[in-house]
Amino acid sequence: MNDLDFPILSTIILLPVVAAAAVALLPKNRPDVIKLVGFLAALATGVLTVWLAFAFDVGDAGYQFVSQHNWIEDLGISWIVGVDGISLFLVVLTGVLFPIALVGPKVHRDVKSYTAWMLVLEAGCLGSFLSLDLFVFFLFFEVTLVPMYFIIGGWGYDNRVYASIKFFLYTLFGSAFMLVGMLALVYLSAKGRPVTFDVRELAERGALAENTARWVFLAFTAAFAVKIPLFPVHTWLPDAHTEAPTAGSVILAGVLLKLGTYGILRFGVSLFPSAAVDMAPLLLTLATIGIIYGALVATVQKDLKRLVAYSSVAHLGFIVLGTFALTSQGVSGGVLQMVNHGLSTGALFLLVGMIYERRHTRQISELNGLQKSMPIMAAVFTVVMLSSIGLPGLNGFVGEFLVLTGTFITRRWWAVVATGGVILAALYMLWAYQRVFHGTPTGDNVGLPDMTWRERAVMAPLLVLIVFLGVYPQPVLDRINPSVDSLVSRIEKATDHRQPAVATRHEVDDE
Amino acid sequence: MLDNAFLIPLLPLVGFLVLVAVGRRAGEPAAGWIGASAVGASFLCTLVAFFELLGREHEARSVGDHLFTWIQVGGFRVDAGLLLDPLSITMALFVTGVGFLIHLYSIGYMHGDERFSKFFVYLNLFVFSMLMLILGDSLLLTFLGWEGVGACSYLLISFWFERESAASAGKKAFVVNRIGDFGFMIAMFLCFATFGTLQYAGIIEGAEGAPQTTLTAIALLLFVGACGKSAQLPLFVWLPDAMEGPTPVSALIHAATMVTAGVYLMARVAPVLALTPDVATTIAIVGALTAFFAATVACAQNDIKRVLAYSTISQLGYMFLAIGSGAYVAAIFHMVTHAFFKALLFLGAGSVIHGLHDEQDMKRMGALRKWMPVTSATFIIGWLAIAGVPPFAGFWSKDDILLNAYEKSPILWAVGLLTALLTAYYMARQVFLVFWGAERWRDAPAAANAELTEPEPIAVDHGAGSADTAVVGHAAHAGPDAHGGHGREPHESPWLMAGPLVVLAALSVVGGLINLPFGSWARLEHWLEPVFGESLHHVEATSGTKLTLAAVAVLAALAGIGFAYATFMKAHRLDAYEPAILKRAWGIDALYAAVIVTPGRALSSFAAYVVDAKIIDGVVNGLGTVVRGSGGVLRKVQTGYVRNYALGVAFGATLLLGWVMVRSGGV
Amino acid sequence: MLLAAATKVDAGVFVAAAVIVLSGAIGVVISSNPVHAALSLVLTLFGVAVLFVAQEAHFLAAVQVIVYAGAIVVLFLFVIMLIGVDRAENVRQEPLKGQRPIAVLLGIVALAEILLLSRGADWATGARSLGGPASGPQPNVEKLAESIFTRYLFAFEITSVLLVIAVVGAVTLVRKPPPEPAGDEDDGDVASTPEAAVGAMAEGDA
Amino acid sequence: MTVGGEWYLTLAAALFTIGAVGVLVRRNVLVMFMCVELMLNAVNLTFVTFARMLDDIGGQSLVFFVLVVAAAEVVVGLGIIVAIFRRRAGATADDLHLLKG
Amino acid sequence: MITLLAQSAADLTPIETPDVEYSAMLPELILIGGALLLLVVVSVVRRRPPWLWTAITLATGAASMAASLVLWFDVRDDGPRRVVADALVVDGFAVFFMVLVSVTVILGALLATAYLDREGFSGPEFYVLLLLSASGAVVMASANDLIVLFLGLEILSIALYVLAGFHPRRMESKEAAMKYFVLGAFSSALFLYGIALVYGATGSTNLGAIRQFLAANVAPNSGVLLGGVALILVGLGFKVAVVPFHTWTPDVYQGSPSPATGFMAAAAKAAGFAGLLRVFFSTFSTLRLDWRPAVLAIAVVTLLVGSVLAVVQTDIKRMLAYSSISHAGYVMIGLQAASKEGIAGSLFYLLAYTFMVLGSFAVVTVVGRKGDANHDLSAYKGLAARRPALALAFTVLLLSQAGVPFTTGFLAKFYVISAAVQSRSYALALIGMLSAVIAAFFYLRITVLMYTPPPGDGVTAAGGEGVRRLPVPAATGVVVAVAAAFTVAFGLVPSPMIHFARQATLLL
Repeated sequence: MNDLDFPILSTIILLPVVAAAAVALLPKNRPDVIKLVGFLAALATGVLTVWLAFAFDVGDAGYQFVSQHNWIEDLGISWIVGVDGISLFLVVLTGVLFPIALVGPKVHRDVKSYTAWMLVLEAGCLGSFLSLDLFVFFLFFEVTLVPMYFIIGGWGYDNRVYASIKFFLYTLFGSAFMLVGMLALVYLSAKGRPVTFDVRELAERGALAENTARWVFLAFTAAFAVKIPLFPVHTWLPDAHTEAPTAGSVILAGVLLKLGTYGILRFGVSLFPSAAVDMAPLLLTLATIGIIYGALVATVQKDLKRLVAYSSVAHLGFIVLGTFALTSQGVSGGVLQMVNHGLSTGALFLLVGMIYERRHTRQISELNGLQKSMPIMAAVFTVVMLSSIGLPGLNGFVGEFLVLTGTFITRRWWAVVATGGVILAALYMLWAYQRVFHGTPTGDNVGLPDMTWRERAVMAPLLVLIVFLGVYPQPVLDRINPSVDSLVSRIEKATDHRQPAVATRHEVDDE
Repeated sequence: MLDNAFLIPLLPLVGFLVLVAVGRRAGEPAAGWIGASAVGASFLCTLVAFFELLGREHEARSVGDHLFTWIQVGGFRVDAGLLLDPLSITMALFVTGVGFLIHLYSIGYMHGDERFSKFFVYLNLFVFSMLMLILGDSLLLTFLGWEGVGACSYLLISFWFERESAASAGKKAFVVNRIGDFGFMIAMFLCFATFGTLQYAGIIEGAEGAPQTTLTAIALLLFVGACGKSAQLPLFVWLPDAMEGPTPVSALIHAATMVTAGVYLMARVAPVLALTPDVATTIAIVGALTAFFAATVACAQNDIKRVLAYSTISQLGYMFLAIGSGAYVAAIFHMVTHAFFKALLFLGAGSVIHGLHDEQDMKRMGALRKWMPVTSATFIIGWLAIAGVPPFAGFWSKDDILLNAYEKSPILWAVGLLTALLTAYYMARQVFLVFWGAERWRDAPAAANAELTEPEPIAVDHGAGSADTAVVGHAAHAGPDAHGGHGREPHESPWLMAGPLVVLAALSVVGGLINLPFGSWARLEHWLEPVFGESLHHVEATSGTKLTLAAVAVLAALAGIGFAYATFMKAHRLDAYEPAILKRAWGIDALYAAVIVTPGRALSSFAAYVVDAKIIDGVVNGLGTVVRGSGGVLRKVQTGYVRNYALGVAFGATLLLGWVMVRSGGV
Repeated sequence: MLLAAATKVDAGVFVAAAVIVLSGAIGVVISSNPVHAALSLVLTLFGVAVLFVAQEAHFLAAVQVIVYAGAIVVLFLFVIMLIGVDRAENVRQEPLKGQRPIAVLLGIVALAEILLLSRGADWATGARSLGGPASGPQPNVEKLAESIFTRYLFAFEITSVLLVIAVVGAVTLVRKPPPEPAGDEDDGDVASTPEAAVGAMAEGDA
Repeated sequence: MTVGGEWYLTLAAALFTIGAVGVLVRRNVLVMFMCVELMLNAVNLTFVTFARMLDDIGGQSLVFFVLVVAAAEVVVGLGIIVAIFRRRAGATADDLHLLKG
Repeated sequence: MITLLAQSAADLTPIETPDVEYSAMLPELILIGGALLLLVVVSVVRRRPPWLWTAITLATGAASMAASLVLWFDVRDDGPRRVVADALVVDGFAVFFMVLVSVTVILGALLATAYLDREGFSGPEFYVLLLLSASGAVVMASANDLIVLFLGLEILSIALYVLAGFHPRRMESKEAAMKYFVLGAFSSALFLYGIALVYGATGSTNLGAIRQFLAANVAPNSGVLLGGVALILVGLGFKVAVVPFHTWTPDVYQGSPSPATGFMAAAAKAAGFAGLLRVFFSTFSTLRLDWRPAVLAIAVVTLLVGSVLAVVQTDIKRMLAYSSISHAGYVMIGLQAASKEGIAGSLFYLLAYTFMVLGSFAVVTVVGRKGDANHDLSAYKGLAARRPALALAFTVLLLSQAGVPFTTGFLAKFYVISAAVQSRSYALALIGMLSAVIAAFFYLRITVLMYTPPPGDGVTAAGGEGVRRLPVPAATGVVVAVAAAFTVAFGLVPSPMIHFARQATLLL
């Protein structure tokens, strides 16, 4: 257990909020100052999160840095924050992506509100990942909609209004079920004991009747499935991604979608083990469909961002697949894949944004031969693309492979079909790359400026992480595994689900 | 050396990193030298390691070298570890060796290319990946290299990306390989599920007890992977298109090294194959068919490189035939000799193309032996080697394979023999067309707007890559003046290119020595003994049979050559026996396009524009419409007439009264 | 015994009064001319008064006649004359489609429901004389007064507020609309002339 | 022969519903008010009847308040009508439907 | 003669009137007193600046607020009291609403002052009626007798009829008044008949007495009683505007002067629910099996009809009217739960709602401009560019109504929903949440409008050319600010308010 008296996690959550308030107070006509303040705040938060990863006590499955304060005693709601292997790297990811997203793309208007919203969004995301109180999680989970809604609606492209409202309502629709389910869980499991929203406590109680648990689990799943997004409730994603400004897409893909996968793992699976086991086939099937379907649809997209968006649908499918394989490999791989997808897709959106800033179009048909004038961007794009295809040696592969292995040992055929998605991934990605970067540049595509140093600086950390996680993921896995193992073993205690021996057997020859 | 064998792959990696960092500034030719030296150094390391291994006694000739834990989750654990045993060392030797030569050659060949340094970046990365593939001690590490070389080949094939055809070819190569990888990955899952490990050692020792069906599945799936990488039926389609890449690439990746990875993989898991005879048979049949099929196609190609591409496919077919017949040594043997002479041929072809300023059509060549003596001489050696004329290297290895095939089944042998005849024919055709006959290149239009006449490569996902973009390729590539402007005359290549030719030629001549079928002369066999052990198939045939078979093979080769001679030297019939169907490689590309690509696109479009846009979003937006609609309807109720409103109140009251009446049992 | 006496009434009176009441009510509803409607309303009011008497609510009966028939109906007639809506309303056809049949249907159903709820017979199931007996020697007025000034004291007091509202409301509603304040809103607050208010109250006090 | 309270109550109910229907079917606002008065009278009758049946004076005193309310309502209601129809004589309830939807 | 008089006086038995605890009725008395004071001042004081009325009203509001708070504490210390012969009960519940009504008085007055100046008929009457109507609301909140409840209702309503028709120049205003009046009279007749039936069935109109009666003897067949209950539900349901008794709401909200609408939306709903909750939860608690399903049905249709109809509106006041209907639906959810938690939830909801709706109508008043007619949604296009602060505040209020976290609006919804879930009404809870999704749509639509730059002037050109300046009077600004501040502040720190609400229901 890792306890320090300073409430580091609360600080991490509140820092961006304070910064947002500060930004709101700054004069509108000093965008440079505003940008600086915003960036520094995000950076500071990022540094703290990274520090967290190092200070994190490896091998401890429980929650660390926990701090707890009463908030609404009357309803048994309190402010509990803590981090474990499952949430740790999502927090880090958030901390890393936000400074990049803030400093990366240009903002064409009203820098002030933009920065403020971004910071609020960061707080929301961090809050959702860190809070151990179901209610507080829900609050953050919901509140992230608002800044995102404004960022899409305010700084997005032509069809932004439709996209933003679609995004908002879609998600709200899902959460409607979750709220009811959440309350049902809380009150039904109370059984005379004081009502609490404390996840740890609830996990202990877990005293719902089989059938009830199933319904509540489904209610939770409804919310998360929309957020992930799982086929067939994914159609908000392409629109949101396409219409959102670059930073918006980066955060949306990099962090917000993870709220879904994280939530389904932390609040779906771990609170309702038996229901999760019963429902696994359903979700596995949906995930698999999503993998294939997303890839297929991506192959015929005309808009670069839309293509990436659909690739997200496919990738998130892998995460869900791993989660509901309910094996150490699957779940760990899923968690790792959350981070990987955040990095790769975030990077992809940044690159697309850079292309857009130069060409003012995302239509694949209008782009060609960019590699001629932008070799460096082409190189960077290639690396990111290969990582998103899942090339061994880059981050994408490790997570994907773990997920598939973990799934294969319990759910053979789902894994086999899902592996097909790997082929398709190569297909649409390379196709897009060829269309955009290969060939002889014509028209406006001739003689575009290559990546500026600022842009390179923005991409650099992402590339480093992409390669590092591909070559030496073990430090990360070491922090993820214990929590995952304890989760899986909890499931095995609660149900008749057993993961095969190979999943756990350790060879004796540990050098 | 053995205990820090990691240097072998590390050096090319370092070279890669250095080139990434400073390659552009280093420029030409420094970048080339950096790359070459990196590979050369690694070759030396390999050599040292090889001799150290030789120094040990048989059993101890397998050394593991554990670097660090790559991935570990629960029972799933993969270490970054190297496995040095005779097999891997052999591969590593000729990979680094041939690789080194090709690096040297490339310095000359890529002279004047605007992306000179990048070329070597890729080459080094490739060599690194290839070495990981070979030296990796677990399936996953092999897969790492496997995918790495795939990626590099993608990058290198589409090196002249301005050319649509090149770009498409690169993508096609990657995607088709992925189909193979599908099998590879599933095989790995299955291995983990069965053996709980992906290490070769673990798999091989576990194989004994494992259920037959599982083993069969594993073997088959791995073979699917091999088919992709080694361009066997039905996944061969990418290799001919891969010729879009610069010639050194074709020589290194698509002849000598990468494409043999499949064979290597099969040899690695030989013990498993030994336990699954029917898979072995399948492999043998596929190999034989591929060999024959490719040979027929090769007879009708006009592009100098495409001929060699198909011949490569065909030769790989031989190797699989050997694997299938349990003759792993023969396979490796042929792999090595093939590496020598096929690299030689490709580099020779490159030299020719270079000399003719990027002319690739054999119909526009001829009589080059006067102009390019070194090239022609070495090329002819290569030709004899591949044609299986004794005593050149090819004869011995091919003979070995045919022998084993004969013992597996005479039919396989017959197919192999027929292929040998065809091989001799089409190679002879090529030699005659290129080095003898009239100087057709004179009346050829200027290379600057040369037209490729061979059927255009059909890319997987879209129509034909346009051939005329060869112009671009030329522009991007070294222009004629880059060679010191000796006009339209063909010219011999600089020593930097000629040198490797000579070396390889020498090797093609004496390559056979490493494994002569005379008892103790079978060095390679003894050398590889510990790897394959009892899974190796031993020839029982009497020396009589052996001799007969060898003689028949030689006759077949001579027959092929003779026929070609009759056709092209005597009758000067340039395009005899070239049915269109063969030109189009039995129309298999078209078949795929029709059967897979088109329906696939249709399906995708359906999913995107019907399911997504219409159905799902239809429902979503439909909900909105429903709400608005019902709102519109309910609006009507709000007529603005106060009496209607009163009616509403009264109605509600009546309903409530009705309800309580029901409750109070009033009715 | 007393109660028995109290519940004894003359059937004839009831029937007669009932007929008056209902015919008056019907008259209000169907008579096309508002004046006639008002007069039929008076009829009903009288009928109700009679029924009050029949149930020993003598004082209420008086108030009924005085306040209702005397004041309210007169007020109605006054307004009718004032704004001249006395011309006959065409009750033959109904502009709002379906309004009339539905209304009648609802009326019948509602009535049926009420009667069914009471099963026709048992209405008053409540506790008896919680607010003091209505019967007994004491005169009706005194009993009423007592109950109003004790039990319903607050209600009684609060009605005064109603009357104030009625006055102020009537004043506000019927006074002449003040002239449109000149100038655009943008130039600060439009000084509302005290005169306007004075005038208003002047009317109000009147 | 005696007439029980239920007769009065039934009569009141009938009166009430007639009044209600009147409100619904008449267009002339004044007549609508009169119908409301009918309803209130029905209520009064009900109160008085209950007062007698329960022998409870309270029921009678309630009638007072109803009277007061009725008076106040009528005053304000007529005020509104005057405010509206001073300018548009002869208008009916149906003529006012600016606000709808 | 004199002897005769003495004689007659002698044989009159003196009535010993119950003692009137004026202290317990302070809020009512203060409000009424304020109104009377205004009338006095207007008739005696010579020069009468328009701010005077506002000042007096505010003072009155503040005073009643103070009085209510005092009451709150002595109720908390020595329990609820029944006063004036059981006519009134002063318990936490009542005092809660006293506070609430005082708030609406203060904010309503602030709203009115600038409005009346703008429209040019500033006089005391508006405030008089405001205060009196408020007193009616307070009476309803503390009524312990159906007839008192009815009187309070009438006081509230009749004053509101006048306020609705207060705008002298807008025909809509008159029409609103007429519709409100006709329907109001009609429904109060129903309500009254309901009282009569209950009286007959239980023998009393006193809530306490009724309760005892019901507790004592479960009437063999409570047909008449239930009929009465049903009609009472109709009467109160009309006041709080639940479907199908809501029909007046959109028209009246749209037609009435904006400040009147705001006050009406806040006070009338609060008072109506005060009566509804008390009567049904406390008095008719033994009959829950009968009324809960009815309330459930009403809640469902109210939620759906309210939000669905709001979606198709183009007039902001109408839209807010429908949204207020769906809000009523949420409060009904709390009642349907028929538990202390549910009632507390309803109270909290009303508290949050009061501020949200008053703030919203404050904004509407401002944007309505002179003539109070500029209420088309298009009027809000680009508001953010011209009045960033106003737009932001309105955004907060709208998002809060949409139920976005960290606002009182969210907690209110959460509270009632959780109550519903606690009493196992899952379906209702779900429908509530889903209608919130529908509702979110039209709130968002306005925010979008506000943040889309109006045609012509660039986004950055705040109040630039082509856009008329939009004056925001100080008083109105205060209302908006207070509302937004409350919404956010207690969204972040809800405990005090939740505590308040729970305390209020403690001894119900």
